[in-house]
Amino acid sequence: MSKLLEVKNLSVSFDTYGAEVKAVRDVSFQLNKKETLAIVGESGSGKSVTAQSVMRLVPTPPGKFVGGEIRYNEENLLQKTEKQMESIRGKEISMIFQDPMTSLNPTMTIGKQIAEGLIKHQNMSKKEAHLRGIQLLKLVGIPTPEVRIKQYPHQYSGGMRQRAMIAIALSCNPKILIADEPTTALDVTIQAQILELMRQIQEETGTAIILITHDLGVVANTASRVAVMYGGKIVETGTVDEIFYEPKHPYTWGLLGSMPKLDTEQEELQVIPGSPPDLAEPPKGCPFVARCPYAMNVCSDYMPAYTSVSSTHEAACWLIDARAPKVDIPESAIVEGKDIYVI
Amino acid sequence: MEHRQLKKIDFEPLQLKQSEAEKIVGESTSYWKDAWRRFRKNKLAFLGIVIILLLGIMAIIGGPISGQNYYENRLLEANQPPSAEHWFGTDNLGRDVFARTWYGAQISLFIGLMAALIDLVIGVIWGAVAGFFGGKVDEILMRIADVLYGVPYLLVVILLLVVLPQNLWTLIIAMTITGWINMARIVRGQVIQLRSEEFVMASRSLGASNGRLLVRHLIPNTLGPILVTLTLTIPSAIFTESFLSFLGIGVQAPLASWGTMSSDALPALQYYPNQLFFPAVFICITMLAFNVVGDGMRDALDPNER
Amino acid sequence: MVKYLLKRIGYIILSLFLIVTVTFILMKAAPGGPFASERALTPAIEAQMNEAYGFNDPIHEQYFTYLINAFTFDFGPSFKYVGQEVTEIIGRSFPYSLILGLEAIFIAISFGVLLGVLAAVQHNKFGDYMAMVIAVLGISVPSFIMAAVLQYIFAIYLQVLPIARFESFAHTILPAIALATTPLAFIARLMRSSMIDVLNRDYIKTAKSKGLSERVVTYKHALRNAILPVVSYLGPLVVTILTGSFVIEKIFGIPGLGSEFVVSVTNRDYTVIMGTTVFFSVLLLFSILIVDLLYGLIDPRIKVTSKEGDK
Amino acid sequence: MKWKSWSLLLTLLLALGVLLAACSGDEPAESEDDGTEEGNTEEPAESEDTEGTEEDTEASASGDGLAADQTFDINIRTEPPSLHPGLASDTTSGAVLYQIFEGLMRINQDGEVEEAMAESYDVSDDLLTYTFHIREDAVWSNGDPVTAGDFEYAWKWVLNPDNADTDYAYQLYVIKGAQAAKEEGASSDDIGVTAIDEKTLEVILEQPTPYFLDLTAFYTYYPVNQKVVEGATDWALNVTDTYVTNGPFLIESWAHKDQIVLKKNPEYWDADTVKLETINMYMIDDENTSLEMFNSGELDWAGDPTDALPLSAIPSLKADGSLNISPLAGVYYYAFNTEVEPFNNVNIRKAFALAINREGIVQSVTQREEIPAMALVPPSIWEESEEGYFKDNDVETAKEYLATGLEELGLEELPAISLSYNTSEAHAAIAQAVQDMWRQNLGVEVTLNNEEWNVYLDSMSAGNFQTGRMGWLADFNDAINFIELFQSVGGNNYTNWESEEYSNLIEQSRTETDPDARKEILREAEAIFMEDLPIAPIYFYTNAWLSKDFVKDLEVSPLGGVQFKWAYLAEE
Amino acid sequence: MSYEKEKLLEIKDLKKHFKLDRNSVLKAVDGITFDIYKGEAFGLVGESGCGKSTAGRAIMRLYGATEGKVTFDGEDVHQAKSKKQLKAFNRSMQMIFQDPYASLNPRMTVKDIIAEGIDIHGLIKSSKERTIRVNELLEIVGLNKDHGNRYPHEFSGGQRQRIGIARALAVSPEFIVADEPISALDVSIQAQVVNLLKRLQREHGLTYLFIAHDLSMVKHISDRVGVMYLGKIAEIAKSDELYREPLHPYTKALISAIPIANPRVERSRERIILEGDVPSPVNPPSGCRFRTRCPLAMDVCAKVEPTWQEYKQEHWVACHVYDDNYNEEYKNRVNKKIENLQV
Repeated sequence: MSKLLEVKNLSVSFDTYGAEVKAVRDVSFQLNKKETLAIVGESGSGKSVTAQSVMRLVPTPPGKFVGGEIRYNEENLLQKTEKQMESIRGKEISMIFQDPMTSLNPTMTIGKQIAEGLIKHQNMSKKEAHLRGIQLLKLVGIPTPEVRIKQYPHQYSGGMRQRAMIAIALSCNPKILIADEPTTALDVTIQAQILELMRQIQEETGTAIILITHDLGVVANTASRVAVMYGGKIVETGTVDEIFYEPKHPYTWGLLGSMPKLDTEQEELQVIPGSPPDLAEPPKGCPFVARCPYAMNVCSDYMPAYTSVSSTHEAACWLIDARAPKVDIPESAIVEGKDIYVI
Repeated sequence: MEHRQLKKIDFEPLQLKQSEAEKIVGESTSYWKDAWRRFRKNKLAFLGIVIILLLGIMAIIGGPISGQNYYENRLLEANQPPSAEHWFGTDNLGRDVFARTWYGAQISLFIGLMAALIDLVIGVIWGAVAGFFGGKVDEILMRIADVLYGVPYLLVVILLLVVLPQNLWTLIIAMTITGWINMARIVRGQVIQLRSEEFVMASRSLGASNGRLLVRHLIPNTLGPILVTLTLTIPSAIFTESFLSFLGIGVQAPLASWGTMSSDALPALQYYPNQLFFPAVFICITMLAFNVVGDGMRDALDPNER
Repeated sequence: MVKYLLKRIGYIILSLFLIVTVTFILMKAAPGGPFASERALTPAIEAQMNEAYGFNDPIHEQYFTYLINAFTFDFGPSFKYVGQEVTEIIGRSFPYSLILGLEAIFIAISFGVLLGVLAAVQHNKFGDYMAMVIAVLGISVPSFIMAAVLQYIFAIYLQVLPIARFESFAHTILPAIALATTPLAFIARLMRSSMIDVLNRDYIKTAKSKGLSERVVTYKHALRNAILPVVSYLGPLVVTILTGSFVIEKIFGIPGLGSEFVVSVTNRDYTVIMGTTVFFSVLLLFSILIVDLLYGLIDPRIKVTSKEGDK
Repeated sequence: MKWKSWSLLLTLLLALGVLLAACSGDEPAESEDDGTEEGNTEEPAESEDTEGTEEDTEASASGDGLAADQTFDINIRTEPPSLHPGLASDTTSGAVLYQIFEGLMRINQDGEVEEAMAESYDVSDDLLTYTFHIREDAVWSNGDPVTAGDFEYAWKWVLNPDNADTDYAYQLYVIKGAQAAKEEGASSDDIGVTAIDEKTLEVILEQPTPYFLDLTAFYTYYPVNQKVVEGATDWALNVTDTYVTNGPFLIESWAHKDQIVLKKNPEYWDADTVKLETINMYMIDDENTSLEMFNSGELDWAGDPTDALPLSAIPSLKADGSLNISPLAGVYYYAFNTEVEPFNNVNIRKAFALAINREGIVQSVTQREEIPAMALVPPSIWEESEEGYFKDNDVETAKEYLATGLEELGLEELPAISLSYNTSEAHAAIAQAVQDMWRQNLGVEVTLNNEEWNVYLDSMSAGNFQTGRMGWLADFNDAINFIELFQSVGGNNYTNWESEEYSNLIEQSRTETDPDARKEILREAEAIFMEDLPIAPIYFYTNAWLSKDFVKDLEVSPLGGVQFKWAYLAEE
Repeated sequence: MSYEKEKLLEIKDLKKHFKLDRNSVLKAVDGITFDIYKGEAFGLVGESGCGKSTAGRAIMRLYGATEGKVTFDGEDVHQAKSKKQLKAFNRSMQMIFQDPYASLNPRMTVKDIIAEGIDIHGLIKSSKERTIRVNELLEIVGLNKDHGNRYPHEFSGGQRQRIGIARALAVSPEFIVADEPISALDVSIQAQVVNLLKRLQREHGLTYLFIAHDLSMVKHISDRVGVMYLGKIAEIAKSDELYREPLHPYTKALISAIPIANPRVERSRERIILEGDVPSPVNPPSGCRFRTRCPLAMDVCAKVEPTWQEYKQEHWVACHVYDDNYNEEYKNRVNKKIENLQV
């Protein structure tokens, strides 16, 4: 397993009206070649900021990098100049965004938007870039790409726009693709199309993917490893199976439990009471303490350390501490290895 | 992370009240309170408000405190530079420019306020009715507005001013004759947008009458844009009046607005710059103040900003 | 598209009809005849004049002839400038206003956009504040004061530019600047806020994520989108500039359409008033229409919504 | 980042500069277009070139202190409404026509009537028939001789009822049968103008008119070239081949609303006297701008009679001694509406008239050294008028009159009085000053009411005023021009005041041939008028102007005209 | 789950068309027929733009129906004339909205928002009573009673949604249209709201029309589910049955497209991925609306609109595949295709 990208102790804050919102606090993870790392969390958990930090797309100000490093190719991206970053963005690391309706420039043809990166990074001529653009559109499954390439985004449907975004992101064969909630704004049937497309593309190109999502279904479908974020921190990381079948953190339990199951008749869904912490004044200890049914006195004062459960699995929870009372995974959070309605 | 020695008690379950999780900290802030807080943060806009208030106060007390009046001619003391007696100097009839400046402020501000008020009344009613009832009513009202909007504003103002007796009210009416359309459009747009907002639908589904919808839901929520528009109408009316004054059809003597004062003093620019300087500077300051206040208000009242 | 155009032209015609009628009514209602002069006319001569100019016809007949005249753009001769045809007057004065207006529009747009972009790119930094100070000042100073100050500084004090009249390019600089100041400032503010807005859009992030440089992102992606509100302001801009010329032409002694209008109004030169009013209105209404069409050209989204039906 | 945006600004500026430079290249072509549009082949703006070529000839020809460049720049404010002598009825048109046409007589530098187109004239003993002998060398600019027929044609054209816009036809009414022809449908053959032969013109008057010769210098009396003009209705609209003149200057180009260029007329009979080669008449409406242009040397003359000086500039201009002032035969007054209370009472009128501090107004408001008017006829016509009939600013007497008046009216105190004037900076200033004087001296509240000129005239005619500002400038240099204003109600008499005695005196004066006796009669009439005071005279006008030191012999007449015939530019 | 089979609501051939301009009509709802029984939760699913929200609003009388009939408790909702009648409907039918940020008037306090229905219908006599009632409602939805004096923007999404529920409950309705009440919420919050809705149904004997695009949630909360596509209902069945034995090819595709939060299942699952996007409701396809994307499309589908038939007991479907009117050979071919689709 070879490391492609390593994020170490990243902290990012935003200055807003009168307060400093600590959106990402001391986050570390790594991305290996050819894998799909899913970062899961609710809105406000800091997952998007983390992703944008890797691209250095966090607007500064109001954002600021408080600490940590992002290592790519043995170099800290946070120390690169803007100019140096430009040669990394799009070429080494590229990104697709949540809303395909707003992430394409409405006044520029799709062809031009694809060509830009090619011209910049691959020194292609306009003509070459155009031809490559047609290829790319074909690759992402857009019918009649010769016609479509000359069209404007508003002439595309939502699904097609996301395909076009993927074409743009893939145009320079990046090593890493960051997909920030790529299917959230799409309908289920279109979501299936896009996820399928991403899987295919990964198979063909071997691009490592960071998938940001809040949907555990999508994670189960696509990811090889998972990082669960809560309150600006990663609370648990592991392979997809470890997270789904042997989760260690009560938040992960809660997440899994609150998903309705198609296979069982539950009267009640598992609830995580309350709402996420205010990151302008984050809790001193574990961010989940206020909503954790297993919270202990220590949790409110001290942030639990990351504890390895296996070589690939870590969690930050005091429950793992030997001194803590033994707590089993609640039944609601148990994901059985099969599902009855498979069509 | 330095830990103190963790004890057994640290691993006892934390006593958390259920309600704790639902706790909302901080004092309750209404929209207006919040907007005001944000507005105050904008130092420039706050300064603008202070300036407007000062101008308003001076417009009322400015004349009296100088001990001069705005109308008394002292032909022998004409065209004096600022002095201890005449703080801003005197004009060509020997009248005190300081007193006249504040008298002009009264007229200018009055014109601005009246123009804004008329815009407000006609524009809000027209726009709200069109937007709220929609359909044919909207169609007819907005077509009328469209056609009127096509009428070149200043042409009509000038024509009207020449035709009607020249007095302050004519001026105000002429200036507002098509000025309200902008307000009507803004209000209509807002109302249409709000009408399909879920909270209005919710109220409708509760059986709220049209009156209730308008009073409780639509109008309070359009107030922000209305206020902003008003804030910007006032300076533009003052501005237009000065424009008309220059063409000789603004406020007529013996009334004096900043516009007439500065256009009267314009020829004297080289000789008695003080006569132009004071009214002109106050026009600028007023424009500036209202503009920054308008901008500040727009920012403070913009729901997207929160 | 054709339907839209027809609809718009329909409104224009309706507006024009309204303007034409209102002007007629106002002129008829107006106290003070066109023949009033320092030396009172003998009643017999005045009667002859009224007859010659058709003032003795019944009012509806006058209105009707007037409507036809307005429609065919034939307003007859000026009352004041004996024998000069209104069309001729407009024909000779309009080029001045046009040149001046175009220059002013050019100045207003180029510098306004530039200032706005600068401010947006430097958002909340020194450049922003500087640009906005200029912009707010531009909005705050009435154009006649601006014109006088410009004359004073450049023509009288520095003596680098002529004071007035319209003889060479150098003559047009000061009036064009004076005319452009207010719209320039307005455009700068408009541009700034729309640019700030656009720079926060997702597609700017997309462009950045492609590795495009700040400059390319700003000028290729952001500018085109941010300039759209400015384009839609062009209609009102034309109005501001044309009506602004009332004052500027007077101060700078330029025989343009604006000064023609103002003079005709004070002269009660009915035919010229009506001619200039109708011409101004047509000009304004159509330039707004053209601007709107232009807007459709620049913003690809608008074109297609009007011819629905693609997949 | 920062420097990038600034460098961008610079590049854009440069680009703009290039663009502007490109534009300026096109610019002359633009104005050339304007030139040709006006039907003129020569480019006015290129006058400097012409100067260059003429330099030698000019210098050698005179060489006596004349500047090489005899180009005179003046502002005439507005477009002349008509350059047709028969249609013109305003000072601006007059200012141009005086230079390019010439009547039978001309008012010379000294204000005297002298022969112009007419070489000589004979007057019959009954003072009713004038026979003019036209110069042999009087020719039109196209070379045609000026004939008696041209005069007859021109005058009769004006008196033809079919020709509208002839506002000043009444100027010709002293001629026998003129009014009848114009207004009562009498035959034009009965008009007392006959071309006896090519060069002899006989004019028969209605009654003896001592100022008739003065009148013949007025533009309504100018001839037109019948040959060219007959049938061409719009000959005077633009400068074309049909625009044929007979004055000291030719009109070279007329860019409407912009500029008129006059050139010396080489065909003029007295061409030797004419020194100026070119006169550029600009039309700049803004008095301030024109003053600035004078200061920067773009104009050689600023102010009256063709332009006006900004009021506020006058004190400093006076202070630095550059202001020239000459009398103007005109009176500025407030007319009382003698039909409505309280001004139907003569004592009230007197009170108001006396309570005005004319000296103060003249000194501080108008500031052109106008003469306070306590009489009707200007001192440039009657020297006695400098004295006047009452004392200026006689507050005490005014108060007495007021008391008497109030008693007569049976009033305790006066209600608020409305003072009307037409929109203008100067009128407003004077009105405000008077308002304050009446307030202070008589304790009367005065409301100001201003209207735009055309409206104002209507209101005045309709009698919708209590007291309103008016003015009168002489058409010709005779007291009767002022006195007959108030002979009957209507016309220019807005006061509704009439007096049989007054009227009789005027009629009496018309037949009186002895000048001194005539003056006595008219003085008597004036005295009656001043006793009744239907108006409160304020001041007698003056001309106030600036001229460059090198401008010589430019004649500003007390009648408000200006003649360039004798003017020249001296070497600096 | 048992409920009395008493029809509370009958929807018959309901149509709602929006006129866009002179010659284009958006057929948002184009003839839907179904009943809702007293005490049940009826789920309405479909992708965005299928008309499900419009249907809900038309049923609520928020939109006047273009055609068709809605009968509530035996009375025609759209025919109601008198103010009294209208008010009665308004009291017995309530609605919960999608966007917790847009559905509460930002200028009103929570107390006033909740009490609005009470005020309109004059349900209380004194302000003291009003406060008591509001506090009661706040408590029902799990909010603190001192939250009453605060403004909506001070609440989190989940809390706001609960305020919306309290507002609907204030007039003690019998029937509630829940228009995507949870789609804007985070997973952990969704569970809170869903549980609350279920609890209220139990405790107050409410009937729901639950509109959503999230099939798993719909299945969880509903007794019966209707699937909408382009303004028409494709299939209605009991929720278990619908998931177990979907009939309509669209339902099948929809169910198959839901990613399941179970990696192993996801890995082994074959899904039907629909081609293309949903056509515009302005110009819907002829015949069966789904035919353009249907893997089973036949010639007849373009020509004839499938009939709405009760294929099994209480299982309605509109699809030619279940129509006996086409030839045997075709049937076989299709059956084969269907088999292929089942894994």
